[in-house]
Amino acid sequence: MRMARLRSVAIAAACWLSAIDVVAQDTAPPPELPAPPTDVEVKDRPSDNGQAVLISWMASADDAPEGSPRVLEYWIFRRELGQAEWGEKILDSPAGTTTKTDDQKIKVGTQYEYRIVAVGVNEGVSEPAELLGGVASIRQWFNVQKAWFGILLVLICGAVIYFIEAARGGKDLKVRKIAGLEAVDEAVGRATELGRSVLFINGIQDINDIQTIAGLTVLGNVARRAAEYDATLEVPTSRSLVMTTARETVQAAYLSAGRPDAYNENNIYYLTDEQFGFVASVTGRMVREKYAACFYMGAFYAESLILAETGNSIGAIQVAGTAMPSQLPFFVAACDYTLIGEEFFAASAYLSGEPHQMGSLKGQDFGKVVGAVLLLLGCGAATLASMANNNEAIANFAAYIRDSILGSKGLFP
Amino acid sequence: MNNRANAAWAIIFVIAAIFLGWRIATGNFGRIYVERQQVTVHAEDGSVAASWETHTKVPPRDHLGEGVSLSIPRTIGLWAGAILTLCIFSFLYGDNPFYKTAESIVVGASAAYLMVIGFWTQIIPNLIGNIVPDWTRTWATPGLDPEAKADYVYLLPLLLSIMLLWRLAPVGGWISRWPLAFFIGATAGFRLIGFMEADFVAQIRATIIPIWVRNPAGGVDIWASIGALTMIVGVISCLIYFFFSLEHKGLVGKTARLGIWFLMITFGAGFGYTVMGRIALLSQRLEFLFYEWLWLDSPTADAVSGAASLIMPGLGA
Amino acid sequence: MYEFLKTLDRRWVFLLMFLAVATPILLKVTFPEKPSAMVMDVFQAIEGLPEGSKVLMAWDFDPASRGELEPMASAFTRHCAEKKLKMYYMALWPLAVPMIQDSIRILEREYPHLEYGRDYMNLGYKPGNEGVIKVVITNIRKLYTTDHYGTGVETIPMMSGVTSVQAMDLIINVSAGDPGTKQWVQYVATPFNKRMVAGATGVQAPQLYPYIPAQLVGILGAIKAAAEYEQAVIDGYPHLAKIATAKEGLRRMGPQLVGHVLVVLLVILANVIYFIGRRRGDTR
Amino acid sequence: MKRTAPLLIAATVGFIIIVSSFIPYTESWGEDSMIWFDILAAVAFVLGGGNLLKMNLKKVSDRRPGWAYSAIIIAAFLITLTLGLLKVGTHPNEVFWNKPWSGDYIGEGSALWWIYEYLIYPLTSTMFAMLAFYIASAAFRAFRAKNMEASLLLGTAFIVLLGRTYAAIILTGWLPELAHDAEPSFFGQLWNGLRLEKLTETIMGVFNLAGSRAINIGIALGIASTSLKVLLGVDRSYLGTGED
Repeated sequence: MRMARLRSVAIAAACWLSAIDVVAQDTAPPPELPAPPTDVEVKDRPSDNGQAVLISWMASADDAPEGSPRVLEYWIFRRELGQAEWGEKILDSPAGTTTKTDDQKIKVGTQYEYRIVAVGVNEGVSEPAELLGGVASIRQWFNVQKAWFGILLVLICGAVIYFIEAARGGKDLKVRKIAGLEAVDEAVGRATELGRSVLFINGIQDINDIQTIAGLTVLGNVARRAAEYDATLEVPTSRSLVMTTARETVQAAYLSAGRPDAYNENNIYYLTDEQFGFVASVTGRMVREKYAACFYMGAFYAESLILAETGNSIGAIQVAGTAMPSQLPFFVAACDYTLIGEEFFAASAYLSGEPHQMGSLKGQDFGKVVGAVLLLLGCGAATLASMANNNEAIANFAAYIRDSILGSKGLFP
Repeated sequence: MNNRANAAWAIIFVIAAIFLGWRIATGNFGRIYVERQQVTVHAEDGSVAASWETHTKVPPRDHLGEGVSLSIPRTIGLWAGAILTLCIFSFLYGDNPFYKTAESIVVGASAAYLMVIGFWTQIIPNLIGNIVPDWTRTWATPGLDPEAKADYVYLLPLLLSIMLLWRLAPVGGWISRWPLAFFIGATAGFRLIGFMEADFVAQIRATIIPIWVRNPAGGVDIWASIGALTMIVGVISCLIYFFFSLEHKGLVGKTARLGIWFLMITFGAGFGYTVMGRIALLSQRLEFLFYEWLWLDSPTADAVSGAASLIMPGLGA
Repeated sequence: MYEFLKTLDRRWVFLLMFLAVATPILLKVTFPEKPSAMVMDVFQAIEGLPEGSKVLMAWDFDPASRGELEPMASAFTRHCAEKKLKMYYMALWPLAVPMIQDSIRILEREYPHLEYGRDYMNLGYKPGNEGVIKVVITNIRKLYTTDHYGTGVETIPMMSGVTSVQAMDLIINVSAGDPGTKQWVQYVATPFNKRMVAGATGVQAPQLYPYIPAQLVGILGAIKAAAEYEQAVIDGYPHLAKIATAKEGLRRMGPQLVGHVLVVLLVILANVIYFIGRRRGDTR
Repeated sequence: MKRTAPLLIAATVGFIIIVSSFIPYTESWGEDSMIWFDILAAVAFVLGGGNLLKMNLKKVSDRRPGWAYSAIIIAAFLITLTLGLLKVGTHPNEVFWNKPWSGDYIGEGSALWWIYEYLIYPLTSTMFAMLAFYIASAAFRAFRAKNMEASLLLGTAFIVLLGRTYAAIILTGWLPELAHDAEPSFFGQLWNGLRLEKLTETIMGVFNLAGSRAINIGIALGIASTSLKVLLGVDRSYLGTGED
């Protein structure tokens, strides 16, 4: 990393003014000039593709609310090493806040020189502070700030993969029961008894949302049950890509249940991408068709309560699963069973019927253990540091957990 | 629903109808006035190159102003909007043909509307505009950066789009799985990093606080300390509730139960906050009906607000 | 009575709700507000900026949430205009553009001395959701070659030196969902340590609390906070008290109170019925 | 080919993007793929619109019950589409006045603007506003103190509902407020904390914060492991599970 530091270089004010194209009028008295900024520092912005340098300086002595003449802003100029002219200002920064900024309009590897002036009332420009000798940005190939994040990621993803492989290898993974999953069978069964249809809504997000994909897995399972019980399954979607994918999933489920003949493509249809247009149509259908069971599995927004309350008014069994925290209260209040956040993803593994999918749940648990350990260690150290009147060693340990392991200070701060 | 209830509803609807009728018979309402403005574009030599009229909505009280006139299309629109609003609200009483009509209009119009938006904001500027920028600049997006060069990388999303639409063809629908796989893979990678960084690591980091909280004077702030402890206990117990490897029995069961309590308080808070938002939405809709359509924001409204201070003394009106 | 209430048709509840909201609107009931600590944090984040600071006004809501969020957007706009900050409006929702235009209309009418392109500008909408955020935080000109009206950004004075959103001194986001505050926090405020305040709907607000204070300076949650913030701005700049539209949130608090009280009463009533039923051994 | 190729594509793209987030040089890849997806999503409207038309045309031609409403859908769809794609009623951009297609497709006064302002907006925002009614009926129906969990949910909602309006001042405004003091007394803080608006702040800042954080952490792990399953081909529900 290159760094250079230079004193401010005084240049005759008159020649300076003409250089940046500010013409003082003959009639007005020349403005009083503020004191210049000092200590210009320019260095490469770390962990980037070399597209920027960080510029910082010490504020002008007049940069204070009671300063006279008041400094309004700083102007920054740049030239390539070896050029004579400074040209137009490239950046400006208001006075009184920060005395740093970054220049992002540079070519990687090129050497630049910088000049900063304080600007007062009537564009009175101070003497400049300069950084001469050249600074260049550097392209880094690995973002060292993220090293710890990478380690955590490898650990947790590694655990998921390890447990999936272990389950494939025949290891029996014990996973607790998830309340609400039995309700899936029960609901489909009841629809068959009543001779009414089942409604499945796969959220209102597009196919590239992970919740939509988790919902599709649940849909596959519901469809298999519906095929076995010979119940009609209806899937309105608000995205055409979800419609095409849901058709494949449901068709495959009917096939695996041995009832390919019962599959009807027209029961999986697109309405409109517009959120409330979609809801208006679905609630209308709910009241008319009087579904016996309603499933809401995926990403939901404000429509959650409209759907759940309408479903309730027609007396349907309702099972919901979503990872949208803001909608969980309504599903919890209005549905018979709700899969809360992480449980929803767990359910999609649970219902897939493939034991090795359960490995992912164990991997998630490992992640929670890692999180809880870091949390307890960090809180413990922070508390001790506070009790021991900021004992340096303990405070450093707490800071390392917070700012390096969980922050962006890298392995060796 | 019994007969008495039906009679009660009938009375309510009749009162509403009489009120509307009275409004129509006596009041001025439900009109939109616009102000005309002439837009004139001058060519370089100063001559008029083009000119057209634009209209801006003005409040009804300014309807006598210079250049202000009644806008027939917007007045029709206002009535259509108001009637459709009532059609949707009618669903609260029960399904009916008015609601079904409104529902059909919103499904058809919104599906097409989003298609149009997609065409003018995505397909033209981002797809076509990147592949043949010179051509798009000649008609649709003249403001596009004049230095923009054709970016043939965008032939790839074009190809993917064609593969996707292949599904409409009678054979080879499976080809559409390729673009889908591309995007599902990309977003899975994208989301994995994004969520782990902002919602896992950053959230644990934010929870690391001392349980021993000092106040500015250097002493121990007992209530803040209790708050910090409660918060950390809450996070840990909720995490244990979500733990799948252990049955909820014994100590684990008890902690998980505590976790559920925290979750329930969270949901209660969410519910309370949301009530607030939903009522604001309804207020806004009713303001549309009352003020913009029925023009109830007239001197009569001031007379009533005097009465309000009788109903709620001391609260101000 | 008990039997009637136990089997109460929900239409009666709907009617009560209608009356609870409609009556205060027609009677124009308002209440005094006292800004809470969180609202004052947000107020101070803007108040503390020196004149000429750059503020990104990211409006990510559509007309459907106007009722809750427009008072916030307007109050933010007025506050920034009073402080003479440079305002850069942008939108990630296609339907947020009219919302920006509403804010700009306030500037045109009430602050005619402010000049488009020097004191405020409208970057407009770009499709791409959070993708847009990820691009503008490193390079704003890759997506925004022109402003909303088709003027090249190179010719706009206040864009000089602004190469990315990192040049902003504060980010103000008013959002009704995704993409919105969460994405701005995930992709801008967290990785680039940018100061940010947000206006959120009541639904979103509880989910944003975990990001305070490290990732967000503060939030305005729902119409109540909007009303308090309006009050804070009016306290700071008393001449605004004369402008009716500067008190939109305060006005909406009337229906809020009655609506909330109704919901509370309904919950109490429901529980009374439930407990009477339980005592009578009614298992239904 | 039909199933293996998509799995390979998803895995390759996904892992490249994960690794690229650690390499500054490849920072923009993820964004580019998002921009591409948005283009594709716009193209997908054609797929959806086509399906909507097909279904409703069939309903009309079969004269199935409610076919008249299908006819309304078709009419609304086609009218909006035509007016919007042809930019009916828009003015050209003032700077590029000689390019008639340069105008804002939804500028004030255009046909599409009218449809939005007077049909789509009132309909969708009214649908949204219906939530105020549903929330009231949910409160009446579902919030019963059947057990500890339900009571907590209900009690919290109660406090927050009151604490976020003027009702808080009416009910608990008499409790002494905290004096500005560097070391406030234990009871001074307690009384101040029991004011409904302060209690709401505590619920939001302590209990809701804890619950939301844990939910967020759980969801992050759930999304990470589901993403990983998709990339590894363990979860292939998006491909259908059949042979095809």
